Amino acid sequence: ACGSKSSSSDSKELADKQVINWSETAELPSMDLSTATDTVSFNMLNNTNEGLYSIGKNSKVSNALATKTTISKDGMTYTFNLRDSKWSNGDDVTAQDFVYSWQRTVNPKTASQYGYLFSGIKNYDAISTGKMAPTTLGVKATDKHTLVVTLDKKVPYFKLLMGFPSFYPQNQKSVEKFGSKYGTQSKYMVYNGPFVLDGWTGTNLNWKLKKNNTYWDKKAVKLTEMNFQVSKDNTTSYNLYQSKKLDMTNLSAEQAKTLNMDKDYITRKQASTFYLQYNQKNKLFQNKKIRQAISLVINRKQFVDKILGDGSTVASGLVSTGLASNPKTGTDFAKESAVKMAASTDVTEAKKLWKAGLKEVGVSKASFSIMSEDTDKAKKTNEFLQNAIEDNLDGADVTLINIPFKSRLARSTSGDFDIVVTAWGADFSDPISFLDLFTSDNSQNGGKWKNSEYDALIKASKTTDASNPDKRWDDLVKAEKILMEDQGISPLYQMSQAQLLRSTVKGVIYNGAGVNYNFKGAYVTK
Amino acid sequence: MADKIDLPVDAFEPLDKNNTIDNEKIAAPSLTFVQDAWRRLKKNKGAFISLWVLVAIFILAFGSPILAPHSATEQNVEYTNLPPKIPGVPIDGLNGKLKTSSGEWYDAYKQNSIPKDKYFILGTDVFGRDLLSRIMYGTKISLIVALVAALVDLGVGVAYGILSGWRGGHVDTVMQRIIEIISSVPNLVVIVLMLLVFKPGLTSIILAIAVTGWTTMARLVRAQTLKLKDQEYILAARTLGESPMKIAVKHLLPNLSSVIIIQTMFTIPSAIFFEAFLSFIGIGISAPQASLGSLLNDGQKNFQFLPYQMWYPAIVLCIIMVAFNLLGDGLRDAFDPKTKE
Amino acid sequence: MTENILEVNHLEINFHTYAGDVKAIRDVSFHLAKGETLAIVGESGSGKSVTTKSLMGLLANNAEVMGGEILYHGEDLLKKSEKQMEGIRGKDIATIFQDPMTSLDPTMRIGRQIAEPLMKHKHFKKEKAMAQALEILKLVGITDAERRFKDYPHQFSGGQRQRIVIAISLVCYPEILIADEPTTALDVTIQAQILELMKELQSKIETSIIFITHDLGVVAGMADRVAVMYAGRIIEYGTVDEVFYNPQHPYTWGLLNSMPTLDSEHLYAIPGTPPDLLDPPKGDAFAARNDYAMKIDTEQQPPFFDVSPTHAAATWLLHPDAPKVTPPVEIQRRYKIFSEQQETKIKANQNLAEG
Amino acid sequence: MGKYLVKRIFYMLLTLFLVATITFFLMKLMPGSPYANQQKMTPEQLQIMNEQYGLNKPVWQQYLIYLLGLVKGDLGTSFQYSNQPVSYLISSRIGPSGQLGLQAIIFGLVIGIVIGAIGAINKNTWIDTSSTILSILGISIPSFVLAVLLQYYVGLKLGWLPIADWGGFSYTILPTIALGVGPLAETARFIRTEMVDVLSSDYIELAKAKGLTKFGVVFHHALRNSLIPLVTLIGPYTVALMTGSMVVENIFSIPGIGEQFVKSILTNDFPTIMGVTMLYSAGLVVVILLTDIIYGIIDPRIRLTGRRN
Amino acid sequence: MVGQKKNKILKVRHLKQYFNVGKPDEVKAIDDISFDIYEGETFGLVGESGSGKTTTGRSIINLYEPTDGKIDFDGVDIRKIKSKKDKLQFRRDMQMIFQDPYASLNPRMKVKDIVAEGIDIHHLAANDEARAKRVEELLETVGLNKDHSSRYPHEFSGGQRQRIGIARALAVEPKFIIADEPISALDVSIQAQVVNLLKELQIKNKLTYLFIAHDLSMVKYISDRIGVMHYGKLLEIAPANEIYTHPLHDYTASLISAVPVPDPEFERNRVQVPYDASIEADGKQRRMVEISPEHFVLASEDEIAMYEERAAKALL
Ligand SMILES: Nc1ncnc2c1ncn2[C@@H]1O[C@H](COP(=O)(O)OP(=O)(O)OP(=O)(O)O)[C@@H](O)[C@H]1O
Ligand SMILES: Nc1ncnc2c1ncn2[C@@H]1O[C@H](COP(=O)(O)OP(=O)(O)OP(=O)(O)O)[C@@H](O)[C@H]1O
Ligand SMILES: [Mg+2]
Ligand SMILES: [Mg+2]
Repeated sequence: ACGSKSSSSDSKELADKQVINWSETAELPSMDLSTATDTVSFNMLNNTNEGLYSIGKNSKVSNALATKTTISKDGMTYTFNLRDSKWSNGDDVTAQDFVYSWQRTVNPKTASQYGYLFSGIKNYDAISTGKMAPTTLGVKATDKHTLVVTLDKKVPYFKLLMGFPSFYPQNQKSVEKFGSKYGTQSKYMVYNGPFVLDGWTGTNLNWKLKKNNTYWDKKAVKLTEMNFQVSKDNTTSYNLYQSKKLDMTNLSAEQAKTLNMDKDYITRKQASTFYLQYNQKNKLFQNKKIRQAISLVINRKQFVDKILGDGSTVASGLVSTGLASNPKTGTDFAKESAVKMAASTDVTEAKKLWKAGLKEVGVSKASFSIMSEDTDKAKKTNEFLQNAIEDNLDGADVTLINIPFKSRLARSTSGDFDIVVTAWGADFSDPISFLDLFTSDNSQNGGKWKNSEYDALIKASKTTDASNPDKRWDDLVKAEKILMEDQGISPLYQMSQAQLLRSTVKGVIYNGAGVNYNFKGAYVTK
Repeated sequence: MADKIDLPVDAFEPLDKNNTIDNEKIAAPSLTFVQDAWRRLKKNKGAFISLWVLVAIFILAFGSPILAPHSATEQNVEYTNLPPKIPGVPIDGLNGKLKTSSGEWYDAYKQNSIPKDKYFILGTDVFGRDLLSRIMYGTKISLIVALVAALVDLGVGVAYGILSGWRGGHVDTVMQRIIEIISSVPNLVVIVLMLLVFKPGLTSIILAIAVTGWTTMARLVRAQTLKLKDQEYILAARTLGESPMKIAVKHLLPNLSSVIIIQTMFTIPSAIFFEAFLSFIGIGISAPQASLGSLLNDGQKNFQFLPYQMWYPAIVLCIIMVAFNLLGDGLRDAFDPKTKE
Repeated sequence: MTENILEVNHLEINFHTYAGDVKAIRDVSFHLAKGETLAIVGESGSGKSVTTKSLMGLLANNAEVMGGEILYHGEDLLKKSEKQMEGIRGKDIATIFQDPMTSLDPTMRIGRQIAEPLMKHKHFKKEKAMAQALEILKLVGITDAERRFKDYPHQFSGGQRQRIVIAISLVCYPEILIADEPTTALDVTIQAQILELMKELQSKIETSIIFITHDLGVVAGMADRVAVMYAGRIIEYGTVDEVFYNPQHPYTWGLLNSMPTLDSEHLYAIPGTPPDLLDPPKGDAFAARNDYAMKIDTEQQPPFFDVSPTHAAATWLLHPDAPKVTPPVEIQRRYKIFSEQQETKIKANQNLAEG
Repeated sequence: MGKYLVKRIFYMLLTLFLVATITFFLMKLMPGSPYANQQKMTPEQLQIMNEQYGLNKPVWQQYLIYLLGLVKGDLGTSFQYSNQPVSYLISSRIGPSGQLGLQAIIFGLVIGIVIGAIGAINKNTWIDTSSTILSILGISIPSFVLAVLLQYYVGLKLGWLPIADWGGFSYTILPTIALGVGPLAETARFIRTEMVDVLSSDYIELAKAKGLTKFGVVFHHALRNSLIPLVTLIGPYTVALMTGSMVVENIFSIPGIGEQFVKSILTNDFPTIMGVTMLYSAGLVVVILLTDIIYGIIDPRIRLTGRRN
Repeated sequence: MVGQKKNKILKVRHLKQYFNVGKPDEVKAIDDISFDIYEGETFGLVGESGSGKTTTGRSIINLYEPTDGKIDFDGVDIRKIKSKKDKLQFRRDMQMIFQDPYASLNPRMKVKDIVAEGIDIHHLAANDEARAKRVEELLETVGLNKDHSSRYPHEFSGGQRQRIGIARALAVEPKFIIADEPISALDVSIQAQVVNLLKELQIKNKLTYLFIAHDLSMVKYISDRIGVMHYGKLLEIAPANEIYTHPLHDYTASLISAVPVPDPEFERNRVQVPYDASIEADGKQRRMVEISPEHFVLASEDEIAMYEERAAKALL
């Protein structure tokens, strides 16, 4: 589903030099998995460390350090058996390393920004607010190779979480030895994954992943080295790609449009949806017809093809495609929950609804703003929306606000907007990471769209139906349909990252949600 | 030798004193200071041409609602990213053809099946908007940014500089420290704050530039005021009992005018530039408005594929910059009484 | 008289300006003999500096020599290349400028500034040049010269600076020294010292001096011969006694007359202002300010009328047909001195002849 | 001299203190939190984080804590790089920026002086006009456009120099040019104006009258005197360049401070904003003092105590 | 001319004017000088460059705040003038003509506005017409014509500019004019024009002058009494003729001996009297002593006898 050519590899002859030169768009800020926050960090952590499971193609969970998992009947206790493996400093990886790591992460003193992922594990909520000690977290090492995790409430996507770096083990000896320097440079770090990090000074723009010779599954690792080069400018990295200094480059929309016929061109679909959020405090947007009218004038197809042109696709709903599929039928969640009206284009209908809506609200003209970030894409989106709305809906007067991400966030959370264009990316491949957003009390629900039925369904999916995958699925599908039918939000598009990837590079695993890249099995052909 | 000259009889009649030429008469026509400067400016070809170029650019920019061939904001998705096409010009790059990355030219109009009679002189952008109209519009915005910023800058900087220089002593020391502090705070910090605190857009940008931009002007004016305040004509005004306020207005300002005008000439392009930089980091003018800076920034990203989207705004920006700078130079010379040639 | 080392003939110089051509020098001729001091007097803007700058080949860019020649040892300086002129400047012809405050490079030690011409023209090594520079610095009377040799110009007073400028100009023992208002910016006391020094040095080094000033008092003390300039022309020249005691041009009269004397109750003032050289008048440029102007003065330029072999003036008053006029009282007083002088001279000659 | 220096240093510290204060309070106006993952954190979690970082304390307390840290040389830890002290971030990033800035200023100065001097010597001729136009063009092209052009044509098409990245000297050439063209152009214009003035001064006339060659006059007399005023201009310019240019660093993938700074501003990384601001201000005040001292050294007319105008 | 009964229009007592007090570059521009100026006379002030002449003039007209000392004008201590009206009156009564004819006129103002500035400030003209008429009169007084009123200063020669400056000072009908080297920047042939004009005006308008110059011959010509300044101190005050013919102080003698005279015969025989300034810094207490009537010299107690002897010799 990722549409990546690399995955459809036919085994050619391996090249002599198993080296890939990879492009990054941002620095590597941290290798401390308790405090890391960004995709680069998580990618590096994911490739230099390993947890209980690893996430494979299409978010398939497979055993990594865990050899066997036993789940209690009530689904509240997980017991993992661990394999023999070693840290790069020669220590054994033990169950205690997990316990230490998790306790460290949830400790409020650590100030982890991903701590919330632990929600559901016993006592987490109390620990995070300092009411209980981190040692009371529901995780125990009963022996060197046995890890027992106890939950407060059911977490249906628990296994997926275990593939996320926040749940990886940490070597207590090293953490304590390096102290405040831990994870700030490649030398202040130990590894238990397929690669070790090299040449990272904490703030530089080049570093390497080198094959880890103490890794338990080193046979499976074909690359000897992987070079990372940060180039924040797509033109620069494209130039480097052309001069063969890089084997992969991310493409800007313009580049993508011109290069989409290139044999190296691929797109990486991300579990990230852009949508319009309406502020329900505004009389105008309390009116469903108005919301619908606005949604209906947006020609999403035209937008993604002609304006964005980077492989992004029309979003039919909130939950991105390729994220989850029906446990029974295997149908994609997005497809199953799609509400046609919510994301299609019908200008005549829109005009009708608009007129009716305005009448209901009791105004003849509507001026409002659309807020978004200050990136190129966001600006283009805004411009396109403005044009579409003003052109088609009489009496609509749209002002555009493009502000830096941080300000936009502050304003959307405090509800200081009319319409905001927001993106949401999933941390793990489960619809709930999207659908949670629009429960009445979610802090991200700055538009304050409310629907009690929706709230109930989400709650059910977490409680009563948590251990019943089918029912849970239905709950979530229903919830999304409610949201869409009411046009609580208007989905725009699902983001894709266009890339050029040298055709000799194979075996790179990409996932749209959570950690993006897994290089363990990557290799270079001749 | 001289004796041989034949002279009229009455040659040695004494001249009637009353008939003599008024020897205190000034032969040159009475020119005002400005006229004189204007005359000198006209002699400076570069500056003079620049002046007219700027006049033309101003007319085109501010007349863009009438003069622009297309709307600057209306999108037309069928026409996206079309290269320049001028009917009858068979030069590649101006005839609707684009170069692929492999170096061949292809007709982008044909490929997008654009009607035969439809053409865009400078091409179109990603929304299918006419680039020429966008540039005219963007020039207008850039000029507004520059002009308003310059005006605010003038008001604050000049007043501040005069006050600081005139009062001297501790007042001056304190005021100079303040300037030092303001210029020690990186102006990006100030600008981002402005954009955050006020509504983003033209006003904020202008405000932000104005808040930080006036220090140079203040410094210059202060230095000049220090020089002027010991000039004897200022002392003369003081001995006549003129009030400081009047001295500032009647004596200082007119004599500072050249410094001020020249500095303004340099403020304008730097304001345009700064806006361009803001566009580069994404906090410039807000869409769908355009400035030369934002056009340039958009074009720059596309440069390898759609070079015209960068070149044309760049050329216009360069012309404006060169013109303002040449005019500034010319004005400096024209206003300097020392320049005789 | 001895040989003329410099002869300027019919020099004409224009400046191109935006307002038109300034005819700064209009047919100027004079000569300079070895060892003598020629003073050029005239009011501001009369073309004194332009004349001398043309001798150095240092005219401004917008200047154009319209005609004439400047013969230095019989060779026309106007025809020399820039390279050749560089060899002459500072070595054969040197200058002292008006303002000692601005004539020295503020960022270079004065020793070096004095030594520069030696290194350039005599190709002295630095040490030797410096040694000689120090000598000349002592010569111009800077006390404690060794210690001050390495000082910067701003550490010297105006008078001292002018001495340094003189040292620079004399360091190569030039044949001709052009002093363009060398003391105008100085106090009378210091001026007197500097003038004394110049006279002293002149006798030691045996240079010829062209001395430019508008101060007639200074001229009286310095010059052997005097040329009076007005509006780009020389209007009278002669020996210092001839010009001071037997002046013929009404402008010279005016100048001498406007100096206060011990007992003058009312000062004479030349009325009006000098003409605009953009459009010089047709006849005598002084006519408009001349109390003795005649009709012809407004129509035709007066040629030089010889008064004596060494003395001539360009005024129609000397024309044989011109009416005799009574010059101002002060001039008459001077005439009296002149005739007394002549008498004593004749007497002396007679005595000589007799004895 | 000693007393003067003490006074100056006192003023410098005062300026720095005020800058620190102003910036600190300005930053408190910035909306939003500094956390990268703010979007996904619950309000309770945000609360906890704020507590951890002391951001929920009253502003004056935060201010005092910050000042105390500053006095101890502790600039705090960056929010973009967890656990990375801002001082480390700055020190590891300032190298490339500083080197580039220095190279750019030297490049700009040397070429600028030559172009400016040539223009002044040949005042009002076509040489002058072309040197003027050249220098004006230099300030007329935004550095990002120039950088892109250089990278594409010299780096990629001609392949003469590295496209980007930070390695040996060859990697610095293109960014140096992109960065140095601005100062080059300004220097050239400045020197031209200044030298035209100097060339019409009496001491130049006297130097010519000594028989010095054109070159001798310009090199030994005019140049130094025209350079003096440039010193004031160059100081702040150098600081600005050495504290990095986001544009050039971005385009040429240089691990410099400028780009970090812009990013820190856009992501509310308060400690880094403060750190870089303080670095910049400190650089500026030190450079201003230095230029005053250097000024006195190269221009003997100005004693340290004297004021210049 | 000098009469005992004459009214002292200006009394300067122990005037000190220091600049940059307390700083390393402190300058004692005027160091304790005292003198009087009688109504209707011209008091000449001579001295070399930097001796403090300009500073004296500017202190008197209250452009500087004196460091110490007292200046009485018309019997009133000028530092005690407080009311706005009196201040304005003072500004009318005392005027100044400046040294530099190029720097003393605002290059951006028309001549008529320059001349009328005082008229405007003191509301001396009822309406525009009266103002224009007054300007014309003033221009005529200084020998310029009314066409000149709409011109700019740069169109005038130095002498003409100086006359404009004089017209500006005259516009407020002052009693007392400080002329700070009004002629030293002018050409010889023009100097006489200005001096004559000043003399004429003095008679016509009953003016008192403080005439500052370094050109002794011109000062002697115009002044009734002359003061000689050196290094911020007044060394000698005497009637003009007296100081010229019988200078008492060595400095004065030296100064006079240095004045060039446009007479070759005289110049050939001139001997310059040298002066050793170091005696001024010998630390002795000195005060102004009246050696002969109206002839004051700055002398220490032990020098008085010497000066008296000199004066006596001169009388012979
Ligand atoms: N570079 C120039 N451009 C235009 N006109 C010039 C230039 N140099 C001199 N002149 C004009 O030539 C004339 C003669 O000038 P010059 O400097 O020789 O006068 P001067 O007799 O030396 O006067 P001063 O006593 O003021 O030095 C003046 O009218 C002056 O304005
Ligand atoms: N504002 C000032 N600040 C500091 N020093 C000053 C100031 N004004 C004058 N001086 C100094 O005071 C001294 C006397 O100056 P003043 O101008 O009174 O002399 P002067 O006799 O008028 O000289 P000149 O003949 O050159 O005009 C000089 O050493 C001068 O440098
Ligand atoms: Mg001259
Ligand atoms: Mg003075």
